[in-house]
Amino acid sequence: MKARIEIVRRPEIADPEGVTVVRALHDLGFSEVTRARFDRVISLEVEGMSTEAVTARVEDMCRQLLANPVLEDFRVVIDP
Amino acid sequence: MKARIEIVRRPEIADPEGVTVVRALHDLGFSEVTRARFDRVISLEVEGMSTEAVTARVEDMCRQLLANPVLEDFRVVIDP
Amino acid sequence: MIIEDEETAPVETSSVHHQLGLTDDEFDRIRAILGRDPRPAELAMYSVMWSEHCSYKSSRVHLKRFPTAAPWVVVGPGENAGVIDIGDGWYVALRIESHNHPSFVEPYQGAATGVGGIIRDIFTMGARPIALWDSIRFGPLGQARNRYLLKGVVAGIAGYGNAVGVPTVGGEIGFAEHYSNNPLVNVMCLGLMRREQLVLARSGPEGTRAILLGAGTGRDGIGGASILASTSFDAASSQKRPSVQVGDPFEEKKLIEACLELYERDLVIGVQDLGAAGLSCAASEPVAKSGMGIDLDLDLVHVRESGMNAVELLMSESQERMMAFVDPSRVEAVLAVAAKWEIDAAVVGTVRDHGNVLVNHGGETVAEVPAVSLVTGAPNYERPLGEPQWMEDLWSNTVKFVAQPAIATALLQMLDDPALASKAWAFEQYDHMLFLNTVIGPGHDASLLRVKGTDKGLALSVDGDGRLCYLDPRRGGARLVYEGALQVALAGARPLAVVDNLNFGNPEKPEVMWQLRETIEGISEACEALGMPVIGGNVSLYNETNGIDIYPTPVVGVLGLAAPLPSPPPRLDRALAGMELWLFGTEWAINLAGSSFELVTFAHIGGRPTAPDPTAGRAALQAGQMLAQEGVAPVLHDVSSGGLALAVAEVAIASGVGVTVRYSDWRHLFCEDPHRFIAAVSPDAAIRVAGLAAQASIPAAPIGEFGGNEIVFDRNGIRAALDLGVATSTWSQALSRRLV
Amino acid sequence: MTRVAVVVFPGTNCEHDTVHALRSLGADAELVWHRQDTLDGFDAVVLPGGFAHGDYLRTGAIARLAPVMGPVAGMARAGRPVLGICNGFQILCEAGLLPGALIANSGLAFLCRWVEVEVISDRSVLTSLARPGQVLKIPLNSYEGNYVDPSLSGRVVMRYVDTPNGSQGGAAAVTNLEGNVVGVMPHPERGSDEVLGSADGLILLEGFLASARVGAGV
Ligand SMILES: Nc1ncnc2c1ncn2[C@@H]1O[C@H](COP(=O)(O)OP(=O)(O)O)[C@@H](O)[C@H]1O
Ligand SMILES: [Mg+2]
Repeated sequence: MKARIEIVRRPEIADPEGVTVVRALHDLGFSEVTRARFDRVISLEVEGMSTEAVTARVEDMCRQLLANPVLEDFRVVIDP
Repeated sequence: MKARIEIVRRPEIADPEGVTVVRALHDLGFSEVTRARFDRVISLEVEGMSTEAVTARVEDMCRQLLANPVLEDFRVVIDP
Repeated sequence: MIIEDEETAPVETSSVHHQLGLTDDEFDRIRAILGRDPRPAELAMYSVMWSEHCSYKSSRVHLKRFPTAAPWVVVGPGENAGVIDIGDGWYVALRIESHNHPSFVEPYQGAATGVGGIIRDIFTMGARPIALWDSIRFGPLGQARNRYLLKGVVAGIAGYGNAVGVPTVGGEIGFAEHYSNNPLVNVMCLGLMRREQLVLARSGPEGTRAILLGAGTGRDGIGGASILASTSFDAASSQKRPSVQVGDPFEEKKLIEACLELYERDLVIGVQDLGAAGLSCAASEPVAKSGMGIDLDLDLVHVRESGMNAVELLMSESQERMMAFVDPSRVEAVLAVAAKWEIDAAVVGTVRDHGNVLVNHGGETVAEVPAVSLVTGAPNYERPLGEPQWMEDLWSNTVKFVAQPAIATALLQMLDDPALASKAWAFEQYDHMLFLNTVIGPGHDASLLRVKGTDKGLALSVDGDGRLCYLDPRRGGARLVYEGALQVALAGARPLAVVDNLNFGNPEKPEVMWQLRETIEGISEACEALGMPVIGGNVSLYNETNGIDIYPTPVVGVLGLAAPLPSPPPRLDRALAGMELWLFGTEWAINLAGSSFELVTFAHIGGRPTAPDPTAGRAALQAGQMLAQEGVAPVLHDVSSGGLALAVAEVAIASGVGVTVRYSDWRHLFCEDPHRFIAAVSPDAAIRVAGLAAQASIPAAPIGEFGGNEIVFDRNGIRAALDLGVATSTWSQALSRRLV
Repeated sequence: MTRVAVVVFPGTNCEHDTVHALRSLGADAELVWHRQDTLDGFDAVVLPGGFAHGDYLRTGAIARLAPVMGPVAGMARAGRPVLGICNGFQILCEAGLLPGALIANSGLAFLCRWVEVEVISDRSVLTSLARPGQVLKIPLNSYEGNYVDPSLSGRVVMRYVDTPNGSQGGAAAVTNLEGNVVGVMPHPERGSDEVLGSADGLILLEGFLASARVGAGV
C-alpha cells in the first residue's frame, strides 16, 4: 500500500524559513503574498494487508522517527 | 486566497533522505517499508481576485524561485 | 499563566505566583517593594528576573569565593562575558553557558538556541565571535532515547553554529547513567575585538533611546528557559513543550554584522542581548546598572504574532533580539544600519531618571517598578548544606586487586569506550576551520588559534567532570582547573583566565549545596595557586529527574596566551619511528580511585581521588610551556582519563606508528593522577629536554620508544602487545558504530 | 593589480577568508554587497562560501536573484573568470551559470574535514596552473555537497580521491564548456597556509588570478 504522511509545523512555532521566503518574494515584486508556510510530505510504500493495521504502524513510525512531536503535527492517509 | 504548491523531486534524482529513512525504519523494526520519498508543500496566502490570475502568478513564483527545474516538478492548487 | 484583558487589574489570587515559580515569601517581598499588590505584568517581570536562572539566588553567596582579579582582566564576572587584554591593542571576550533542560525537551532546537544565546553574550560586548566549544553529556548509548538526544544535540550545534558562521573548534562528550534524563549541553564562546570596541550593558543618560533590534517577538518560550532551568524535571515537563524556542542562525548572522558595524561606527552607548527573561531583562538591567529608569512602550515592539498581551511581550524568549541604547542624534543612523543588514528595528523606549521600569501597553500603564528591585532585589538564599552521609562509604569502597589484569585487553576495552574513543563523528559535523585561525582544532588537547596581524596565539581547553567530583567535589573541581591549564601550557601558552559552568542537582538538598560549595572551593584554590582569575561562567541547578540528581558536574574553560605562536606547535600526530617516549611528572602514582580503568573494566566507582599538588602542578605548566615554545618535543600530551596507557595509545594512533612502553607496576599505566604528561622526543634533543625538565624541577625520564606496528607494554621482558590497526579501527568506530 | 570582486550575500561567511587568501597572493580583492548592480572595473568575481539567506528554501535559490547576479552573468558571458566556492558553487548552479545542482550529502550529515582531490583537467580558470593527475589537500565543509547533473554537460575538473558525499562521478569542481566559470565544493582559501595544514589551495587561487590577468577563460 501507499501511505502519505502530511507533517505540518505547529502554528505557534516560529518559522524563519517562511519569513525569509516571503521577504524574497516581495523583493521579486510578488507583493501579494502575505504568508508562506513550509510543510513536509513523506510518501511510503508499505507491505501490509489491512488499512487499519498499516495506519497504526505508520502512525507509530511518525511518533518514533518521522515527525517531531514537539514542533509538528502529522496526518496519515492510506491509499490501498 | 490560499495557494498550495507541491514540490516533487524528479524520479531520476537521487534521494538521500528517502534512502536513509528506509534504513532507519528497518533498524527500528519497520521492515515492511520498501520505499520512502520526501516532498515539500508550500502553502501561500495570496491576495488576489481570480483563481486564474493567482494560479498564473504562483506558477511564475515557482519558475523564478520556489522550484528548481533540475531537481523538481511542481503542482499548484488554489482554494479560493 | 495569566492571560487576561484586565491587564491593569492587580493580581488578587496569590496562586498565580506559584504558577510563575515564585514562593509566598518572594511574593510578599514584591508586595513590600511596591507597597501594593503587583499587576500581572509586574508579577511576570519579577518571576523571570528573580528565577534561579537569572538571579543566582541560591549560588550567589558562594560564587563570591572565586578569585576574579588580575592585571590583564578588563571585565570580570557580572557582565555578559569576561574580557581579557592580550596586548597589541586586542581584547578577547570569553563566556560559557548551559542549555540543559531545553535540550532534553527538544535536542536540536535546545542546543541550537543555546549556541545562539552564548554567541549573543559575546558580541554584546563588542567582540566578533570567532570560536565555539561544546561540552555535552548523555546517558549510555545502549538506550535509544540517549542516541536520539546525542544525535539531535550535535546536529543542533552544527546546524546553528555552521550557519551563523562561528566555527566549533573543540569540545568534549561524556556519558553516565545520571545524565539519561538530564543531558548536559554547555557551550563556550570566544570573541576578539580591538580595544576601542568594548561595549557594556549601560543605558546612558536621561533621554537615551532604547532600540530593539532583530527578530519579531512571538510567544516563544513563555515561561520557558528561565522557568525550565529553575525547576526540576518530571513527567509533567512534557507540558512545558509548547514553550520550545526555534533558532534562526540567519537572523543572528545579520544581527552580528549589524551590531559590529554599530560598534565600529561608535553609534551605540550600550547594548544588552535578550536571552532568558527577554525584554524584562534587557529593559531593566542596563538602566539599573546606570542608576536610571526607562519608559517602555510595548505597542512599538515589532511582533511575529498578533494579539500578544503585556505579560507575553515582557516574558517572551524569542531568539535573535538585541536592545541598543542610542543617543537621540544617532537613532536615524542606527536604523539605517539595521535596514542595510535587512533586520527589523524599533525605538521602544526612552531612558528616564525616575529609576523605574515604566511599561505602557494599549495606552495603559501595565507596570511601574523600581529597576534595581528587578535586577538585584531577589532574595539571596543561604541554603542549608551538609556533607552527604555516603561520602565515607564511597571513600572506603576501593577495589582490592589480587592479580595483574590483562593489560592489552583492558586497553582495547577503553579504546572501545565512547567516552574515551574518537569524537570525529561529532566534530566533523562542525565547521571548525572558518576564519583561517585554527592551527590546532578538535581531536587534540587544547585548541590553538592564531591571532592574525600579531605573532600570538590563543590556546583554549574545556573540560568537565562528574565522576571525580562525585567522589570528591573539592579535589575534582581543583583538578579540572589544573588539567585545563596543563593542556593550554602544552600548546605553548601561559594560562590566563578561567570560565566555569556549574551543573548541579536540586539546591534545596543540603548534599547538593555542599557539593556546589566544595566544587567552588576547589576551583578557587586551584585558580589562586595558578594565578588565574575566574572571569565569567554560569550556574545550572535543578538538574534532577524524578528525585535523582546528576553527578556534580563543573565544566571549566581555560584561556591561555601563546606569545609567540609556537611553529610548528606540538600535536598528537607528529611522533615518528625512532623517537623516544618521555614521561613527565611523578611516575610512581598508583591511585586508581575514579579512574576510567576501574569504571570500564570493573564498572566500579569508589575510593578517594588524589588531591592536586600546587608545586607539582606549577612545575608541569612551566615545563610544558618551555618544551612547546622551544619546539624540542613534536608531541606533547597530558595524562588524564585512561591514564598513561591510553595517552600513549592516542599518540600512536594519531601518528600511525607503534610504541613500546616500559613499566614496573601495572597500576602506573592506568592511574590518572594529575600534573603528568608525555612527549615524543628525537634522541638528539633528549639532553636539552632533560635540561628543561630539571630547570622546571619536574621528574622526567624516557620510558619507551616509537616504532613498529604494535602498542607494547613491557615489564622486564614480559610483553603485552596490541596491534596498532586493531587499536585504530576500534578507537575510530567506538562512537559512530553505536549511533547507526 | 588584478581586481577581484568577492560578493557578500546576507549569510555569507567565508568572504573575509577569501579576501585574505587572494590578498596574500597580491590581488586587489574587494567585498561587494549583493545589492550592488554593477561589477565595472573588476577583472574577476568570486562567490564565497557560507549560508546565503540561511540556505532557506534551497541553498543558493534566493541568492541567485540578487541584483549583483546580473553583472556576474555578464562577466560569465564575457569569458571573464567567475568562481563559486561551496555555497557559491550552489548559487552558480541555481543561476544556471553551471549545469546541475547540489543536493544533501549521501551521509545526510554536514561534513567538515580535509580531503584529497585529483586534478582532472587544467582547462579551467581554477586549475590553469595545476597539473592533471596532481593531488591536492583542501578542506571540505558542506551539507549539500552532493553534485547531480542529469544533463551530463558539466566538465569535471577536479575529482575526490575518495568521494565522501555521493557526488556524481566524484565531482569536486565543475566548469562550463569555456572553462571560465568554475564551481568548487572544497575551500581553496582554507588550504592557503601551511600553519593551517596545507597551502595546496594557493595553486588553484594563483591559477584563478593568472587567468584574470590574461583576462579570459582557458
Ligand atoms: N559559575 C560562575 N562563575 C563565574 N561567574 C558566573 C558564574 N555564573 C554566573 N556568572 C556571572 O554572572 C553574570 C550573570 O549571569 P547571567 O545572568 O547568566 O548572564 P546572561 O543574562 O548574560 O546569561 C555573568 O557575568 C556571569 O559570567
Ligand atoms: Mg546576556
